[in-house]
Amino acid sequence: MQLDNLYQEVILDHYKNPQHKKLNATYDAQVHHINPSCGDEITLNVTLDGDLVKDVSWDGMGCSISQASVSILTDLLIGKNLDQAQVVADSFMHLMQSKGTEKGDEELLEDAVALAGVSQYPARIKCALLGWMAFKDASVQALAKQG
Amino acid sequence: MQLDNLYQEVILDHYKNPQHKKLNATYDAQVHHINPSCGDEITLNVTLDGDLVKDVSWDGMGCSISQASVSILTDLLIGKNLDQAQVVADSFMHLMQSKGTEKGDEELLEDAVALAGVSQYPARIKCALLGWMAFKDASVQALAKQG
Amino acid sequence: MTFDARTIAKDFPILSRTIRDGKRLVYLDSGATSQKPNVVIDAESDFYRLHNAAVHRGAHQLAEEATDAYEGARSIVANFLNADIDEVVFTKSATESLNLIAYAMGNAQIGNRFHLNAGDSIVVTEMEHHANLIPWQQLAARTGATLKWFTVTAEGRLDLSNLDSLVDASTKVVALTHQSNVLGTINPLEDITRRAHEVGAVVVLDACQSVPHMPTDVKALDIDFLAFSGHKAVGPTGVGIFWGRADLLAELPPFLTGGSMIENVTMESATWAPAPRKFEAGVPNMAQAVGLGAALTYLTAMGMDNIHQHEMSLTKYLLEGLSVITDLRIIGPKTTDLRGGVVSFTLGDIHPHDLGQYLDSQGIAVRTGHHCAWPLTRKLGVPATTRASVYLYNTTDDLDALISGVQGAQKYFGR
Amino acid sequence: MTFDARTIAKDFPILSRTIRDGKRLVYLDSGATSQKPNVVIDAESDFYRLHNAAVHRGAHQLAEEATDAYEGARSIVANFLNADIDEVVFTKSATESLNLIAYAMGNAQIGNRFHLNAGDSIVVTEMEHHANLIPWQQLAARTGATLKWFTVTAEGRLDLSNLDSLVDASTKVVALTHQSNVLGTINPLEDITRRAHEVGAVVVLDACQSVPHMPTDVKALDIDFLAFSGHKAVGPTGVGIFWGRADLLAELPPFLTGGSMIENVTMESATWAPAPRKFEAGVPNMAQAVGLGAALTYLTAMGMDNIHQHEMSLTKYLLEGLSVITDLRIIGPKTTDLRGGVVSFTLGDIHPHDLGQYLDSQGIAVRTGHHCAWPLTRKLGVPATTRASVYLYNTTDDLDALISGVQGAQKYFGR
Ligand SMILES: Cc1ncc(COP(=O)(O)O)c(C=O)c1O
Ligand SMILES: Cc1ncc(COP(=O)(O)O)c(C=O)c1O
Repeated sequence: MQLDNLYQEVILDHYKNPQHKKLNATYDAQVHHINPSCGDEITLNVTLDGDLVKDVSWDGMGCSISQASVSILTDLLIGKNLDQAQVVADSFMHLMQSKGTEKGDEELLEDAVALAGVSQYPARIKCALLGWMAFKDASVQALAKQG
Repeated sequence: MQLDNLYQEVILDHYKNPQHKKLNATYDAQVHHINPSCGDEITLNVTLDGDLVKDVSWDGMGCSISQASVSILTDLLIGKNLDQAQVVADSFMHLMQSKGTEKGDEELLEDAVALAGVSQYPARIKCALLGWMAFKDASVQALAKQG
Repeated sequence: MTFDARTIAKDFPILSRTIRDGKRLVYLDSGATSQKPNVVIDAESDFYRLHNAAVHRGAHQLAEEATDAYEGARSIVANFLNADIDEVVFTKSATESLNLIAYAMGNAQIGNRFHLNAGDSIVVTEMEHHANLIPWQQLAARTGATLKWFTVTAEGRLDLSNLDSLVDASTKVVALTHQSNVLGTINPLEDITRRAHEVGAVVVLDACQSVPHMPTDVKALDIDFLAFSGHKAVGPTGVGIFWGRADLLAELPPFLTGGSMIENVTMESATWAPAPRKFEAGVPNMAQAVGLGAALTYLTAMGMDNIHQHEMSLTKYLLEGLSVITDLRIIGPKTTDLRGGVVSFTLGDIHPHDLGQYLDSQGIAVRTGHHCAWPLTRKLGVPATTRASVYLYNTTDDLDALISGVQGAQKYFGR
Repeated sequence: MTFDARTIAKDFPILSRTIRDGKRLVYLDSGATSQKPNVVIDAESDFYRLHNAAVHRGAHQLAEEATDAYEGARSIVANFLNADIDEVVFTKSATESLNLIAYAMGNAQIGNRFHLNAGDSIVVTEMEHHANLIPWQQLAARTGATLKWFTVTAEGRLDLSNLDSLVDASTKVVALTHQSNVLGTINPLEDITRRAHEVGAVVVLDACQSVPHMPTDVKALDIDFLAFSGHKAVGPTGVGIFWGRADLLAELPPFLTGGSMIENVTMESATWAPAPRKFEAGVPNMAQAVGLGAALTYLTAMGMDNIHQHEMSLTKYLLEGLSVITDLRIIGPKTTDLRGGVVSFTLGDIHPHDLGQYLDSQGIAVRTGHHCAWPLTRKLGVPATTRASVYLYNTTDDLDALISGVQGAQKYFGR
């Protein structure tokens, strides 16, 4: 059934065992993002080391798509430098807007390609993007702090 | 043609030769009424002598229906006492709301029965009533002044 | 006529379409918007095809016919509510109606009974839809008045224990919903209207979720203003009703200004026509008003009492059916006592958004989220719920589909 | 495709109905409201029959389809105006759009560029429709700002000789009509927008009478806000457009508050979604927005340039035809130079209301009165006029009928 495109095993796994879902006490920037249409919320902390994404931790509540997406994000982006992270984020954004026509670059996006099915459900795209928007916001703030 | 029911000879005569269309310098009450949907305006003066309608004079601009109606009103009501005037006004109001089903009491309404056709044109009823509303308003004010 | 939802459903063309690979549409989202019967769709089309012209403005035959149709719709609405015809104002939605009264009060000058200032208070409840909350927040901010509210109990009822202290001499308006769009709770109004009137406040009723579902008599309710949306009452989108008591409408300043609502206009200033014209600036939503007239005529023919009873028995069936599902928690009253056919629930760890998506894959349309009553869902500790809402065209088949859909979701996400 | 009004008229079902004892309908009242082609009527009906659901709010298929249809309509409007999609706000009418900007400015706090106070001024013109006059009068009264206006010359043109003194450092907004709904005058905007922007004021264009009749490019016009009504552009009733420059919409406070326009809500306060959502509270007029999309698609297919040329040649024909009638006086420009297809006139001692009634008896629909521009008609010394207005479906046959109708009225009332 088509729904299986949306709810791939990987997603449900991340939903059940979310990665880095525990706010680290120290951070360079903390942001709180909301999805106003469904009430999902996320708090996300970012720690940089120069332009290296040293740590990302988060807490929040939301649907499996939003929770899995941010969980996958932490796995993907921690340890990358900001330029690489940007490339990944752009690729993910592109995938989300593909309306089901693309599968995603598995090399680059790893587990995140499991979210490809979301692009066929317009109302869910913002679920998948919640954590990514929060990361973008937080990393800009963290960078600004370095001066 | 149906239009002839609306524009009877009597009406066009009154439109061309309006009665008492010259504001009397002295009066007990003066009112100014407006028809907001078409911009017709009337100023109307009333002079009472006890409960006798001693004089009604007016000025204004408007369509043949509104002008003829007030002209006919002056002919009808000057010289009547207020009770009689009320009976005439009620009868005229009733005729206007009759949707073409009544001809009007010629005994009572005299020339005003020529306005019976107006009741078939809902948008025109307020034209025909403009002067009558002004008279009602002015006579109440004039009466109040007597104390 | 006996009431038969299966026959009624045939009047609604959308209900015979299919969803996601040929599944039957099970529409349980009438609390968000209702579907439309053919008579309503045709009433709008026929207006355009036969009578369309600007009302109140032309001396020609089309304008006469359009005016008759539009004013005819007003009188249908008035009858439906047991109101006087000049008390009925056409707006674009309940949201506009509620903004209308809030902004109009904000326009009231000193001396006008609706004038508000720093010492005054506005009372709402914790279960309001954003449409009956934010306009009052804004009015309070503009005028310096204080916003207060009745809280909601864990059972999803208004806590009226502090009625007499909350609604006091400072209170100018009490605005509340007749039926919660999240909980289904129907609020008892008698004590509230009595107390409000005792202190000289007006009562504004958000009747979005009640007018479409039960007989409404504004006189018997003893309220002062009422708002509802046509689209939730089998009517067209783009039309709502604002009703107010004639003496109050006479004193209430206008909201939107422009054509057709005036008495006289100069470059410097303007004066107003009497109600309802005073509140209907511009060429109105004529076809939609006519469509709403057809909708209320249709509902009346079906019988508002029948509709209410039908929904009550569906609600009972649904509450019972859901009660046996493990991990399912009803948010709101668990019996049909003082509640309508809006049923919200949570399902263990399955997020409402995921549940809704699964149900959709089965052709079942429900709503998920905070339902535009975010302060309420937060207060109850459930930022989001899944909500099923029934209407005259729903059957127990629809509810069976929902119940097994919910169970299916448990299996699906439990894998 | 060659432009043929006779063929086009067949798309509009109402144009084949008859009036008063079988007379052909000659509809010359499109300035009040236009007629609707089948594609528009069907777009609304199809929305109800197939896709109706609350947009932006459901995770189910109908909600997705409804959202697609609604947002698709927004992008059609954006293309039609050469605007960005997020700059297009659906309202119920131009009247609401103009009230929106006036009220939203009234909501602006100190520090916001739209905030007004006693030293500021608002500039309008003497030829405004009440919808673009009274909201500004009210805003001025609320904020203490001063209302000023351009006057109108005897020829029916704006007197711009005092542009630089009228629009000065105190001016916050210049609001004017693109085309007068009484005179047909098209106002040249270049000097006005240049001067307004020089002093930091925004320009609000009432485009009710221009958008339906000529190509519109909001970027080329260099304006800041624009309003028009769907019902005058072969679209449904109950829908209008408010357009604003993206950077300005970001700063403009909201007007109507309620569901779907929020970012976050607590009992105490709320924050707003970005535009256009910020300005669209509540379940929107979805079917009407979709209908407007179909209308603009239809107009685009006919060609806005073609429509404009067609109307210009009809206007020329009409002005010439009327010019030979004794006692007939055109109110407004007598040539097609910078004027549209709205032609007002007086006819000796025959009151417009009587003339209109006679024309109606011949099947000819025109409008009579002050046309919701009372200060203008008073200024010109003609409290009421008769107004004929043309659109894409009119032909010279219609104008011939009008011209001989006017002559017939002279005979009829001259008896
Ligand atoms: C120039 C002008 N402005 C504003 C309006 C108001 O439009 P609506 O009544 O559709 O809101 C109209 C039409 O009535 C108009 O012609
Ligand atoms: C209780 C309640 N109030 C107000 C509204 C707002 O109605 P609308 O969005 O039609 O303006 C709704 C529905 O959305 C509602 O359920």
